[in-house]
Amino acid sequence: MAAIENVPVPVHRAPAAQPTSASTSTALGELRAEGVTKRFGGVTAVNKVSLTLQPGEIHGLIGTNGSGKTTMLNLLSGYYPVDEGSISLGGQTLTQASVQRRPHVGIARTFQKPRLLGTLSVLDNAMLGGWKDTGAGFLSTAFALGRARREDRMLRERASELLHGIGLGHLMHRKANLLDHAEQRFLEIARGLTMQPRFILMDEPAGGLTEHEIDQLAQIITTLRDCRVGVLIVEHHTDFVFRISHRVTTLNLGQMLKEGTPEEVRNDPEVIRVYLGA
Amino acid sequence: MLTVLITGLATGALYVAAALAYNVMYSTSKVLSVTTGHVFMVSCVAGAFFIGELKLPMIVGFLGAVAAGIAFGLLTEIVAIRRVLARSDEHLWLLSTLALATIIQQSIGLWWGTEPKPFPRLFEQEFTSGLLDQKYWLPIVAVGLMAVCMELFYRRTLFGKIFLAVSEDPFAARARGISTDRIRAVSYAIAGLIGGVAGFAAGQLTFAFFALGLSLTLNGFIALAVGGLGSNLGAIVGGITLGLLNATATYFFGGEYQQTVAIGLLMVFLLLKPEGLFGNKMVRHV
Amino acid sequence: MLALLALVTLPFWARDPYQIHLAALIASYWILVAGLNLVIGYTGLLSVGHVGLLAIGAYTFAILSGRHEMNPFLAIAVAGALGGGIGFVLGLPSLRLPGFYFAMATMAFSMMVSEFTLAQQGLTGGGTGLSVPTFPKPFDTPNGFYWMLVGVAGLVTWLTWNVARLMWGKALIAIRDSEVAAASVGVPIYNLKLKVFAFSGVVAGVAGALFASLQSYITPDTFHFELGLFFFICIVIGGRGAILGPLLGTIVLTALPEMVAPLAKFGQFFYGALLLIVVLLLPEGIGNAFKVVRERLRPKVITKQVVAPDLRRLANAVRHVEVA
Amino acid sequence: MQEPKRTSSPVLLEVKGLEVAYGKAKVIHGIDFQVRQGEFVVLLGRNGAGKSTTLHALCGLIPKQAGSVRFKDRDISRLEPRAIVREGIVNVLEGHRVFTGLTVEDNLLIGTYAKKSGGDKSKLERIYDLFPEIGERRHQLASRLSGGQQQILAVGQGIIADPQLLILDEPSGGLAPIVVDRILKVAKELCRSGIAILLVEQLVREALKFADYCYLVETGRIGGQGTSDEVRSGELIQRIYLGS
Amino acid sequence: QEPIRIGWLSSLSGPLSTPAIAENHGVQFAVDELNKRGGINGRKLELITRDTAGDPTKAVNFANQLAHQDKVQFILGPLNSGEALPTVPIVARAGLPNLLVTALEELTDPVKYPRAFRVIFTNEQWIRVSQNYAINVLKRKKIAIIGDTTGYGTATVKKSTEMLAAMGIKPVYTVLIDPNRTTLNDEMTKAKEAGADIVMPWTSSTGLLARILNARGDMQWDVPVIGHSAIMTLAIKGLLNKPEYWEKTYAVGFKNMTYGPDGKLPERTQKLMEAMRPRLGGGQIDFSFWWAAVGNDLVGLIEHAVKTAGSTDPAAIQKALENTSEFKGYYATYSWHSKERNGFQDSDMVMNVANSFKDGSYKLAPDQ
Ligand SMILES: Nc1ncnc2c1ncn2[C@@H]1O[C@H](COP(=O)(O)OP(=O)(O)OP(=O)(O)O)[C@@H](O)[C@H]1O
Ligand SMILES: Nc1ncnc2c1ncn2[C@@H]1O[C@H](COP(=O)(O)OP(=O)(O)OP(=O)(O)O)[C@@H](O)[C@H]1O
Ligand SMILES: [Mg+2]
Ligand SMILES: [Mg+2]
Repeated sequence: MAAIENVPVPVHRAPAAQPTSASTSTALGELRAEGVTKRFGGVTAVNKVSLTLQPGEIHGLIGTNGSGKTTMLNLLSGYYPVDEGSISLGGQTLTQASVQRRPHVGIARTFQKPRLLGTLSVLDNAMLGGWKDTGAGFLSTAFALGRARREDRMLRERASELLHGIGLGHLMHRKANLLDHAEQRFLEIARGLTMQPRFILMDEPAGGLTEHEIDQLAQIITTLRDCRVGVLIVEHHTDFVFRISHRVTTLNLGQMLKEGTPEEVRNDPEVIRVYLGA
Repeated sequence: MLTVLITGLATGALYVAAALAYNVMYSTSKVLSVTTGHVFMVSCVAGAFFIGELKLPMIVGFLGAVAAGIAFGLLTEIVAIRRVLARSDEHLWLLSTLALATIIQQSIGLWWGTEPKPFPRLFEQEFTSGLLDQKYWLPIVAVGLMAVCMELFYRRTLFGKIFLAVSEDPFAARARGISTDRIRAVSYAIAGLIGGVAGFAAGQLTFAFFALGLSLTLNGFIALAVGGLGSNLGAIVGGITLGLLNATATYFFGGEYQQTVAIGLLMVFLLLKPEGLFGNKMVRHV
Repeated sequence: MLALLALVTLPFWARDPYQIHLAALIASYWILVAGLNLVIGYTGLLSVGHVGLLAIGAYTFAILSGRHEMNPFLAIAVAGALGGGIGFVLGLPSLRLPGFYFAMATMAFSMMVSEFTLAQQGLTGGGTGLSVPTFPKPFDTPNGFYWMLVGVAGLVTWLTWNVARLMWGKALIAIRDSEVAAASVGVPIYNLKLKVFAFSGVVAGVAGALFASLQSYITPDTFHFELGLFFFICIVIGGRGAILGPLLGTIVLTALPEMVAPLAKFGQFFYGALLLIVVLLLPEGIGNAFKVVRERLRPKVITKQVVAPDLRRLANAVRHVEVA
Repeated sequence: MQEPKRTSSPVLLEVKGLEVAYGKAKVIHGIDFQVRQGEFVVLLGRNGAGKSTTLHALCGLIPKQAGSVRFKDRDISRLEPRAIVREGIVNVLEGHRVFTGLTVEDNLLIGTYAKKSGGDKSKLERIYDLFPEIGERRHQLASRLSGGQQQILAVGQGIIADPQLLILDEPSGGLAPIVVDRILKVAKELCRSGIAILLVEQLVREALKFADYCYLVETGRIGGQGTSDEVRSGELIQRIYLGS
Repeated sequence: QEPIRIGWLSSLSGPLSTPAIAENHGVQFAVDELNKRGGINGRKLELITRDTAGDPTKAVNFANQLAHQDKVQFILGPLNSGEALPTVPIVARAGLPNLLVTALEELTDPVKYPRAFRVIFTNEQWIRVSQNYAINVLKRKKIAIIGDTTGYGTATVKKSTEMLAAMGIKPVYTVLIDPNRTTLNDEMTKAKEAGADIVMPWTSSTGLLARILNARGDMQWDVPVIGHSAIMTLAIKGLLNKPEYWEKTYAVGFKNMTYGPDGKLPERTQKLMEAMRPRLGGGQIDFSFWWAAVGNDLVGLIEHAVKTAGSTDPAAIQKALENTSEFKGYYATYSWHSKERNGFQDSDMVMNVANSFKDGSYKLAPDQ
C-alpha cells in the first residue's frame, strides 16, 4: 500500500540518539574493525583481526570451529568489549558503544541459535526489530497518545512488508515457537531488517537448511546487497559462501589466515589444509 | 556476648540446613519450594510426638521423624512439582507448593494444636550447663555433618552432575538415559532427609510448633540468596551469617529492627556481589 | 463488554453490601495486581514485595487525610507519588540483581516496611494502627466507593493494556524471554525495567490508599508478607503475558476463602486444598484454560508451506531506507 | 521391494508403521525402515519432514501413536528411554544440545551414566584423542565452548556411551567442512568396528559418500530408499535436492 | 418465630487460637443450653461462626458477611485487637450490637461506637493490677519489660511504660523480641545486669514466655515474673526445662476462677464447670476455664439484653445494655451506662500463682 513509500525513517526520534549526522554519514561509511583482540581467561578467541565491510558488500567469514567467528561478530555488535584494537563505522568510532547503541547506527545481527520470542506472533517478533525508531516514552504509550500509536502502526506496516518479502507472509500471526527451523532463521533476518540497518551480521544463517532453502537465502542476501546493505556472513556452508560473497576472510585459532576473493581463498593451500579439507 | 554467638550459630545452622535443602531441590527442578521450612516442622512435630507422647525410644523417634521428613519431601515432589513442571514453564510451582504448605500446616495445627509443645530431652544433661547445652550444639553438629555428607555425595557420585543436567534440559537428559522423574524424586527425598535430621536436632531449640515452617522457608531463602543459588558452601556461609546477624542485631538494636538490620546488611552485600558469595559467574550468552 | 456492564451495575443487582464489599476488595487488589502484572507477567521480574508499597500507600493516605485532614484526593495523589518514588528508589539498585536475588530484595523490602510501621508508633500508631477516613460525597457510601474503585481499576487496566499491546509490551516480553534478543534490537533494558517498576509502585500506592479506606482501619498485621505472595500468585495462576488471566486469578483467589468460610476452623485447610486442585487441574494457569480447552476441541493443523521469498517486495521494503 | 546390494547381515533395528502426533497434529503417518548390523544408514529429507520426530519416538522420548520398534529381535516400543539406552541405542540430538552448566568432562561422564559402569573415567581419553579441540577444554564449562565445539562434544557424549546403534541427528550442524568430514569418518570407523549408524543429514553429498543405505523421508512417510549408489545414480537424488 | 442469629468472629486457627477455642466451647455450650430451654422468648438462637485466623482483612470480610449477608442481630468478637480495630467501625456502621472480648482501649467509645460493649477487662486495668501487685505487694521497683514485636506486644509495652512513668517509675530495661526467637538468654542476662528485680513480659506467645522462664531458671536467677496470663496456662508447663522454673511467677486471674483458702471455687463457677465437663471430655479441664466463662457470659448478656428489650431491635438492645448494672455473669459482674462501654470492674481481678493450675483454675497469689 502507498503508505509504505512515505514511511519516514525517524532515526532522529530515537531516544538515546542524536545521529541524524551519524546515519547520513554512515550511509556512505564502511564498518571497520582494526586489529581487534579478545581474550577469555587463557584463550585468545580473536587475535589482531582486521576486517572491513562496505555498504552493499557481501563478506564471508569462515574458519574452523572455535576460530573466533562468533566472537568477532559479538565484538562488532558490541556484546563483548574489545581488549585491543578499534571498531568504527564511517569514521565514527564504536569501540566503546554499547550493544543497544549499535542498532541506532545501523548494525543488525542474527544468532547462531535463533533468539526469537516464542510466545509472540511472527509479526510481533519482526516489529520488535524496529524498536530503535520508537521514541514514545512510557507515559505516552500508557495513554496511547497519537505518537505511540503512530509508531506502532508504522512498524507494523514495515514489518509485514518485510515478512511478505522474505516469504513468511502466510505465517504472520503464528506463534514463533511453532515455526520450524528454517522459518525461524528467516524470521530472525526479517527482525534484523525491520531495523533498516546499514549492515547486517549473520551467524550461520544456512545452518540446518536444505539446499533448496539455502538457495532462497542466497537470493534474499543478494537482494539485500542490491539495496546497498552490507552483509557479513559467518558460515560453514562453504560453497554457499563462495558463491555469493565478494570477499572472504578466513580465521584460524583467532588469527587472520587469508583475506581475499572467493577464488583466492578457495584455492589457498593453507585454507584447504586447516578448513576445507581435501 | 558469647551466648549471642552460640545462639546465632545454632539458629544459623537451621538456616544452613534449609538453604541446603533448597539447593538440592533447586538443582533438579529449578524450584524454590515454599514447603522447605515445613519439612523441618513436620519432622520436629513427629519427633516430639513419637518420643514425647508415644514414649518410644530416642533412636526410633529419630528414625520416625526423619522418615516423616523424607515422606513429606517426596509428597511435595509428587503432588506439587511433577505435574506442574511437566505442563508449564511459568512459576506455578510457587502456588502449588504454597498450597501444600498451607494444607500441611493447617492439618498439623488441627491435630497437634496451635500452641508450641515441648520437645523431649535427647541426652541426659543438666539444664544449667549454659552454652554447652545440647539444644545448641545438637543442631550445629548435625548440620555440620550433613553439610560434609552432601559435599562427599556430590564429589564421590555422579549425582551432582546428573541433577544439574536434569534441571537444565530434561529432554536431553532423558535421551542420555536419565529417568528425570526418578532423579527429581530422589533429590526431594534428600531435601526431606536434611530437613528431617535438622528439624529433629533443633527440636529443643524451636519447640514442636505448627507455625515453624514459614519463617524457616524465608530465612533459608535469604541465606541461600546470600550464599549463591546452587552452591552448598554458599548455603553454609550464608546461613551462619544470617543467624549471627539476627542474633547480634537483636543484641545491639533490640527486636524492632532485627529483620531490617539483618536483611539490610545482606542486601547491601548482594548489591556489591549480585551473584551471591559463591554463585557461579557470568556464562556465555551468545 | 457484558462483563463490564455487569461490573458497573453490580450495586443494583448485588444481593447485599457484603458482596459489594467483596467486589470492592477485589477491585482494590486488582488495581495493584494490574500494575504488578507488567512487572511480573510481562517483564518477568519476580517481585514478591509489593505488599510493602501497598502498606506505604495505605499509611500515607491514613496519615495525611486522617491526621492532617488533607483532601483525600490530594492524599491519594501523594500516596501514589510516594509509592512510585520509593518503588523507583528500591528498583534503582535491586533491578540490577538477577532473577531470584531480585525477588529476595523485594521480600526484604516488604519485611522492612512492616517492621518500620510497627516500630514508628508516633507516625503509624505502631501495633494499634490508624483509622482511615472515607471519601467525601458521592463516594462515601459503599456503592459510591465501589464505583470509584471500579473507575480507577478500569483506568489502570486500560493503561496497562496500552503498554501491553503497543511496542513497549513486546520490548518488555523480550526482556523477560531473552535479554540478548532485547539488547540486539536496542532495547535499553535497565531503563525499561526501572520505569515499569516505578509505575507499578505508583499504582500500588494508589491501591494502598483505596484499600486502606475500604478497610477503614489499618494495622501492621493487615500487610503481612503472605499478602505479597498472594499478589504474585494471582498473576502466576492467571498466566504470564496476559491481562485477563491475572484478573481472573485475583477474583478466584479472593473469592475462594469466602466460600470456605462456613467451614470455620477447617476453612484454611480447604482453602489450601482448593488452591492445589486448581493448579493441578489447570497447570497452564486459569488464563490459558480457555485456550487449552479450545485447542482440545479444535486442534490447529499446522499447514506446512515452503518459504518462498518475494524478492521484488523485499527490495521495496528494504530499499526505501535509501529513499529516506 | 527387493534390495540388491544391501548387506545381508541380520536386522538390528526394525521400525514398522510408526505414527506420531504432537497434540492432535499428526506429523508421522506410518514410517517403516530397517537398520542392519554394522550398517551405515542415512535418513534424508527437508526440514520438518519428521526425521527428528521419528528418532525421538523410537528412543521413547515422545509417545508413539502406533507402530512397533524391534531391536535385536526384542520389541522395545514400550520401554522407557533409560532402558532403551541400556539396550544400546543412543541418540545424539540435533542442535548441539549439551549441558552448558557442566564442564566438558562432566558432560562426557553423563554420557556414560546409563551404563552399569556409570562414571568411569577410563573412556575419556579415547574421546579426547578423537576430538582434541574438546580435550584442550575438558575443564571448561560447556557454555564457554563455540557452537561447533558443543556439537562435537555432543557427538562425543554419544560415542562414549558405547552404543550398538548410534543415532546422529544432523551432526554437521555448525561444523567446519573438515570437521564434518572427520566426524563422518569417525562414524564410519565405528561402523567398521561393528556399531550400526543411523544418520540424519542435510549435507546430502557427504552423507551419501559414507552411508551404505539411504531412506528419503517426505512429510512423515518414507518417500523412497536405496543403496547410496542407487540413489546417487537414480532419480531420487533430484527429489532430495529439490527438498521435495 | 424466626431465630436470633448471632455472628461469632473467632480466630480458631492461627495466633490466639487457644483462648479462641476455649471461648468457643463456652459460647457453643451456652447457646445449646439456651436452645434446650426453648430459646429467648421462644426464639431459638442460631450461631454463625467465622474463623478469622488472625488476619484483619479476613475479619473485615467476615464482619461484612455476617452483618449484611447473614443478617445477624448480634456480633461477638473478634478476639484479636488487630482484627477488632477494623471490624468494630464496620459493625457500628451496620448498627449492630457488638460484644467485645478484646482488651485494647481504643475499641470502645460511647459516641463513635455506641453499640460496642466490652465484656472483659481493658489493657489498662490488666496492667494496672499487675503493676500494683509488683510495686505495692512485692515491693519491686526495678522493672524489666519484655514485649514481643507483634502489634499487641509493642502497644502494651508502650502503655505500661507510660503508666509506670505516671507513677514516677522508669523501667531499668525494655526490649521487644520476635516471637519465634529461639533463646532469650542474652536478653535476660542484660535484664539482670541492668539490675532488674522483677520481669514483666507482655506477650501472648507461650513459646516466648516459656523461654523467658527457662532462661531465668537456667541462669539460676530468682527474680519474680509477672506478665500476660498465658504464662499460667498448661501449655507452658511442658515447655519448661524443669517444673520448679514455674515458681515465683504470677499473672492476673479472676475472682470467680480462683480457689479460695478452702481450696474451693465459687459454687456458681463449680456448677458451670460440672455442666460443661462432659462436653470437654469428662476429665480434668486443661485450659483456663475463664475463657469458657466469658463465652457463657456473652450469650448470657444477649439473653439479658433481648429479654429486657423485649425484641432484637438494635436501638432497644443498646438501651438495655446501657442500663445494665451489676449483671452477675460467671466470669465477672458487668455494669455499663450511657457514658461507659467498659463493663468490667477491677474488683473482679486478682493475682494468681502461675504453677497452681488445677482443673481450669488457679490459686490466689500471696498477700492480697
Ligand atoms: N565467553 C567465553 N568464555 C570463554 N571462552 C570463550 C567464550 N566465548 C568464546 N570462547 C572461546 O573462544 C573461541 C572462539 O569461539 P567462537 O564462538 O568465536 O568460535 P566460532 O568461530 O564461532 O566457532 P563455531 O564455528 O564452532 O561457532 C572458542 O575456543 C571458545 O571456546
Ligand atoms: N514440539 C513440537 N510441537 C509441535 N510440532 C512439532 C514439534 N516438534 C516438531 N514439530 C513439527 O513436526 C514436524 C516434524 O518435525 P521434525 O523436527 O521431526 O522435522 P525434521 O525432519 O527433524 O526437520 P529438521 O531438519 O529441521 O530437523 C515439523 O512440521 C514440526 O513443525
Ligand atoms: Mg560460532
Ligand atoms: Mg530434525
